[in-house]
Amino acid sequence: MHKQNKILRHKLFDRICHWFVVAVGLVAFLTGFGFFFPSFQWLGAIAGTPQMARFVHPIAGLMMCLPLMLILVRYYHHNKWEKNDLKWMLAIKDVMFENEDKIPAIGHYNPGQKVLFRTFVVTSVVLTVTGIMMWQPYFAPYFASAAIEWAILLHAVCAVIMLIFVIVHFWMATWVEGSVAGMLYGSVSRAWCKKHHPNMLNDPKLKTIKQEKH
Amino acid sequence: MTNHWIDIKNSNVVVIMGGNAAEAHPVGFGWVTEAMEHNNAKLVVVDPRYNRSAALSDCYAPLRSGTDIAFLLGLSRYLIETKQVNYDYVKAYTNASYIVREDFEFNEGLFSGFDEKSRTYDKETWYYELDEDGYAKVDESFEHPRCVWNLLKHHVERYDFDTVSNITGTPVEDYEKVCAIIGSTYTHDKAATFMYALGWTHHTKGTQNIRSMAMVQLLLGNIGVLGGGVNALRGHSNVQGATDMGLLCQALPGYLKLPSDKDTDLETYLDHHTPKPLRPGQTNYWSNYPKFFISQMKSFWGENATKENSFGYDWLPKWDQQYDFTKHIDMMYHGEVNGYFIQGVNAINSMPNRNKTLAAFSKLKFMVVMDPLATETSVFWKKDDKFNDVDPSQIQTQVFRLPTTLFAEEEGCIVNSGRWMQWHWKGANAPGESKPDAAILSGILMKLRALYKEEGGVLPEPINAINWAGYHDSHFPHGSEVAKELNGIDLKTGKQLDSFSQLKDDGSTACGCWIYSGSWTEEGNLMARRDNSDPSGKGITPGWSFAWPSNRRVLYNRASCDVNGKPWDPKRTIVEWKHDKWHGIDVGDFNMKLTPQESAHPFIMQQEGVGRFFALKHLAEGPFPEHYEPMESPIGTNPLHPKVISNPAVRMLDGVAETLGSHKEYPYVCTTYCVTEHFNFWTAHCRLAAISMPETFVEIDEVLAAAKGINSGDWVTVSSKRGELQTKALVTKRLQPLKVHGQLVHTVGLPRHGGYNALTRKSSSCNVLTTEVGDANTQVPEFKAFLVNVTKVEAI
Amino acid sequence: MSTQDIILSSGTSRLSPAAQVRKKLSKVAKLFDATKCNGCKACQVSCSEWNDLRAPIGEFTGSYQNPADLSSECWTLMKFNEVTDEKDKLLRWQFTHTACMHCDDPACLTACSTKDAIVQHANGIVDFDSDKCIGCGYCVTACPFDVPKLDSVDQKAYKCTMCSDRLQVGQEPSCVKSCTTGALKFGTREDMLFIADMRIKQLHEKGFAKAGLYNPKGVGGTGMMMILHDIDDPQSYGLPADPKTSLSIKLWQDVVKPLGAAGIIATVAVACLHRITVGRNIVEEDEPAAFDHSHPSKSDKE
Amino acid sequence: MNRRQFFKLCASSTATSAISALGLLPGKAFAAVREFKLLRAKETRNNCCYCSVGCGLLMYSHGSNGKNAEKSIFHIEGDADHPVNRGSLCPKGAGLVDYVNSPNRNHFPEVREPGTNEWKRISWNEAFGRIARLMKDDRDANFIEKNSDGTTVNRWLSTGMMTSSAQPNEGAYITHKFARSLGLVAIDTIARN
Repeated sequence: MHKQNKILRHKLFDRICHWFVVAVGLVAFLTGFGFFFPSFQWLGAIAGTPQMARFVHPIAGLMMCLPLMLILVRYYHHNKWEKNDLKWMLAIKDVMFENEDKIPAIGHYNPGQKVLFRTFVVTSVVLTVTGIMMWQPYFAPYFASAAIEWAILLHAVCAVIMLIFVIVHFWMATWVEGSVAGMLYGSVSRAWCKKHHPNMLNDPKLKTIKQEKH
Repeated sequence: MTNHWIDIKNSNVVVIMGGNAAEAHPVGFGWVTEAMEHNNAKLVVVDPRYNRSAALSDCYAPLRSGTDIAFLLGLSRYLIETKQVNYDYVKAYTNASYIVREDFEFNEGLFSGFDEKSRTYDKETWYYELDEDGYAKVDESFEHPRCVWNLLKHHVERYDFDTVSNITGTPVEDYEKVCAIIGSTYTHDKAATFMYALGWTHHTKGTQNIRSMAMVQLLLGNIGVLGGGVNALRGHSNVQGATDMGLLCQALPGYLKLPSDKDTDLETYLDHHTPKPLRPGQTNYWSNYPKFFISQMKSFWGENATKENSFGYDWLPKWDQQYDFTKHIDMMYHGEVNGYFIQGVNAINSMPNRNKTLAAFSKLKFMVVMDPLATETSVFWKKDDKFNDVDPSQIQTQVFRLPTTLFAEEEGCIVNSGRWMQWHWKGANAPGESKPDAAILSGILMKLRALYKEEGGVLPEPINAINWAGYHDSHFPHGSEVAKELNGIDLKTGKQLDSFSQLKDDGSTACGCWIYSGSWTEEGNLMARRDNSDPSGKGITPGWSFAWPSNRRVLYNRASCDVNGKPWDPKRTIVEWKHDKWHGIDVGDFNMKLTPQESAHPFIMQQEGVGRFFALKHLAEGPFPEHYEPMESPIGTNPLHPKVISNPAVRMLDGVAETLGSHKEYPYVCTTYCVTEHFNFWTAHCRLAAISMPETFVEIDEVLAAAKGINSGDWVTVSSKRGELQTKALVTKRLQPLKVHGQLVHTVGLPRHGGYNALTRKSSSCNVLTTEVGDANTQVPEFKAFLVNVTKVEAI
Repeated sequence: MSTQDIILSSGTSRLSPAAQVRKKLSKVAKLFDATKCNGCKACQVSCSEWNDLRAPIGEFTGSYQNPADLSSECWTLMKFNEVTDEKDKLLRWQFTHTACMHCDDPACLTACSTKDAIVQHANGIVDFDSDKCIGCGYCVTACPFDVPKLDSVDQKAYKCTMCSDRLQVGQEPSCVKSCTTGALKFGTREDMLFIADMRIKQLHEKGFAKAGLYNPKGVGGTGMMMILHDIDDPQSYGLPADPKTSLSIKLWQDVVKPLGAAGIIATVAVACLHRITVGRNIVEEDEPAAFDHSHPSKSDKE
Repeated sequence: MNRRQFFKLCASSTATSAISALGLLPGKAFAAVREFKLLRAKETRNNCCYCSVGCGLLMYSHGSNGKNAEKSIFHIEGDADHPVNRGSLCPKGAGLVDYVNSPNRNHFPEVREPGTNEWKRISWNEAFGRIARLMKDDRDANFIEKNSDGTTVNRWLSTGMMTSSAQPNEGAYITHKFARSLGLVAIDTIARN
């Protein structure tokens, strides 16, 4: 394959963070999903025993949430709400059905991604806080039963919301081909940008890279 | 117990006083709840503390520790005054009508015959007026001014409600309630039972406490009937058996007496101890004393007991004074004792006055401790912080610690408070090289025999004569062999005896303990019987084990029916004269071949065959009980007779008076007790018990705690004239200050389970504080009413 | 134990109910009569003895109550309360036999995160399967009586089993057998209710006007019922006035779970449908751009 | 290995070893209901050693009662046939198994020599021999054959005995015979206390 100039979308550090979050998030999901739907307890078998799954889950959860929050801090500037965003949202149907000419131009992230961002902010914080409250045997004994009960409920609600948004994230990332590669290798093509995030090209800090291989 | 545990269910009123059945005898207390639920019985609890028995009571009355006699004499007065007396019973079966000698007197707290110098009574005047035949005179009309009834009435007259309340601190309204409930059982169809234990015996007048209650029971006609009785709950599992076996300094098995210096030969001895009847036609069962004694000597010495050597009478040691443990430890303290055997007792924690006991033990040349557990006693020479502050290098005592088996690892019979002789079996081998006590003592005895054979020495005859030949292994007499020996054997036929009525005084029968006769007959081991059927429904299970004497479950049961053999209450029939024959659900406590009229003296062990309001010469401090203050009195006076404050006849060893504190220095009454979770010092070695009550404490009422700034859990110092200890406080509503003789008296409660060599938290035992002054008759030390001070420990 | 003896099981959905063939077995119950209890702790000790539990030896903390609380090594505990009767100012020393209540509608089982870790047997006993327990502690927080406790070593939850091992061979629970005063009774729930009714009438006659049966409806009734001197004041015994499965647990189990499942399934379904119908989203212009050399390479290292 | 030890093992491996170590544990180690532990255990009847109510006990020990099994008691409960306790036991009785198996049981004859600070294990033979020696020396030196009036009294006051009130009657009778044959007067029991 020929060398080509690409546009830097994700820095190495962020990519490492992202894939780390994916990896431990997967562990947290597999070990935690069974708590909510006990019929799927077998998913936790990756930890060895259900007891080990219970032991691993809060650690994996914390290992997921902390880098995730770091990414979120680092990506905050990409996710400020902009003028066009509302128009884009209203044109969501066109987005989904690829009526490209009808989609308002957006920047580094589209409003859908910004919603995802906000959801992750909220859920990761809530999951961390409630998770610590219900963490046996280290922290739970310091909280009242009623508080822990509500924490369990909130934790579940947030976990489900996060899971749904992760599914959407996954769905979109795999649908919009080139996105996964972008997160893997950091760069996307100029055309990809033009199609999906045209305003990104207007960014004065835009960086391009030369790649040996695709 | 005159009755037995199950019989409590037949009671209408249960009085727990001088005991705490719910905590110290919880399963026995189960029969109280049974009576309450199924017999609508009322439970009355009288105790200085609102304890776990009181928690279920219908009526609780507090009293100041050591004032039970005033409480009970007041009750007697109330019964007599309100005519709540079972007159039929009193007339027929008590000595109320007997006439007392003219020179008998009671004045200002003293009975006639007191000798100030020796602090003893000349009891000559404490006797009946006898007629020319040597029988006591009676006045059935109760009119004679010196008949017991009138003396009694006069004696208790002083104990009116206010006087009693002034002494005991019991609020009058509570006292009246108690009196009314107990009084209700004077009718034939109701019975009250009294359950007592160490709360009455652990006093300088313990015997009189119990007598005062027995007098109430006689007034109410409650002895010898179902649901009634005088019921000592007793302490250790075989304390009844140990007493039956005469393990006391002046006793022989079967309540026979160890000869004293006055019993110069066999004939004199038998004469002294074989009583003459005081009324015509009395059974006077002790008239069989020679049969019991000679048979016992045949069991002791075997073939070596012959008529020629007075059946080995001279080999028995004779006593010149009472060598009970208090006396012997005092001798030890003064360097007069060299050796001491301690068998299954944690003496250093149990004896009164720990500091003196420790000093006494340190003067011994040798001590032999036989115990399954590593007790504090066996390591009395070892320093343990402030709990045992000694210097081992200064203690020259050789101490042997010999491991013994415990109940689960041996077979044999133990006797419960209902006199049931229950056989038990071995379930496991003991740890290590442990041996049963019998094997250890036999081992030592065999060594001694060998030494005497080799070297000669002082009087080896009894050591060689004592009958060990009957045991197939002289190093370990088996339980079954000894049990048969205790039952007795006809030496002519070689057959086991059926009953003590077969005993002879000519040396042709051998019997270790006459009251046990019938327990292992030719039929086999009756103690091992396990038929729990109760055909009468009254809780009498004749096929379960064997109850001495003669498998009799309720003692004095002749008193359950009238002179003509008709039961007082048909619902409470034990024995009954019907169709010219005795019938019954229990073995009659009388000769059942006699007619009712001939057998109408139910207390067959007494010379006059009746219950005694007037106790003759049997007790040290008087034929009637009288309220005396504890030796350490919180009020410092006796409101009844200020000149005679405490028990005048109490035995006071030299130097003990100086160890008694005054209420000015030590203002609070301290009482000691057991809690449900622990058994003396044993269960401190049991993990499950240690978990359920890990540490000892002192209970203090809220008023005193507030005055001293003490909160629950704070460390406090409790001190008496004899020592002090630190422990944690439990501030409780269950103790309350009592108004006594114009002042407020506080009681503090100290559980007696402290120890420092077990699984529970290290603590001092309560005998650091207690005094060795004891009951004038039994020498049981005062553990229940002594004076202390309490101070908060600011920093520990 | 046959699964047919289990009528409720944690972590199972309604679609796969536990076997219920033996649902007709009569339920059993323990009846604790506080008016007959003298706080002797026989139940407490025999529980530890039978179940081979040995809590650490603690210290005196100002009360007869030892250990201070239930734990994984103390499944039955006598609680001690000194109460002064308001009316006649009489002191009452109240003892509470504290152990699992064996609720008919057990909050612990509802809250349990793990399949079959908490079961209810056909006889009504709520039992923990320590093999399956993962130690999430949900039961610890959910129990309105504060009964289950996590073990500090193996991190699993433990509580009174009502001696299910004894019950299985036809014996009564160890605590009931040892009870000295008859304050604890054991039998079918019907019988226990009958006995309780008789006893309460007797207590009313004896002057305990407020005596009543503690068998809280909020948890569907309990397999351990209690006769109290004063049914209006269960708090004085350390018992909750109105125990029930908390709202949050109910929301979690009955609302969030189905909604969550629906949400997840719907999202996945929409995604799949979208993918099938809309197809790939490819940037076709990408290929020519491959020859764009206008921007020299730069390090992507930051 | 009992259940508790098993838990402890599980827990320690949780703490110390990797996931795989736990993965090796069998999936169905325990049934939901614990096995009834008394099936076929040797049952012996006895009576409680504490107070005088005399409750009936059932003691369960390891082994079939065969000659090669060292019986040791692992459970004690009330005897339901016993007319007094009808199966019930107080907390002390309910905890008897820990009393029998107390870590503070004595195992061997021991002696503490004068002035020293430790126990020394000795044989029974040595114990009997030394005690008999000490007794004989004291008895020969201090035995009183006649009192001042010339009456034969045959007493030995410089050694005494505090006797047990928990041993069976048979042991107590042997104790009595032992003591009186030697001339001991100062024997007492905790019956007074």
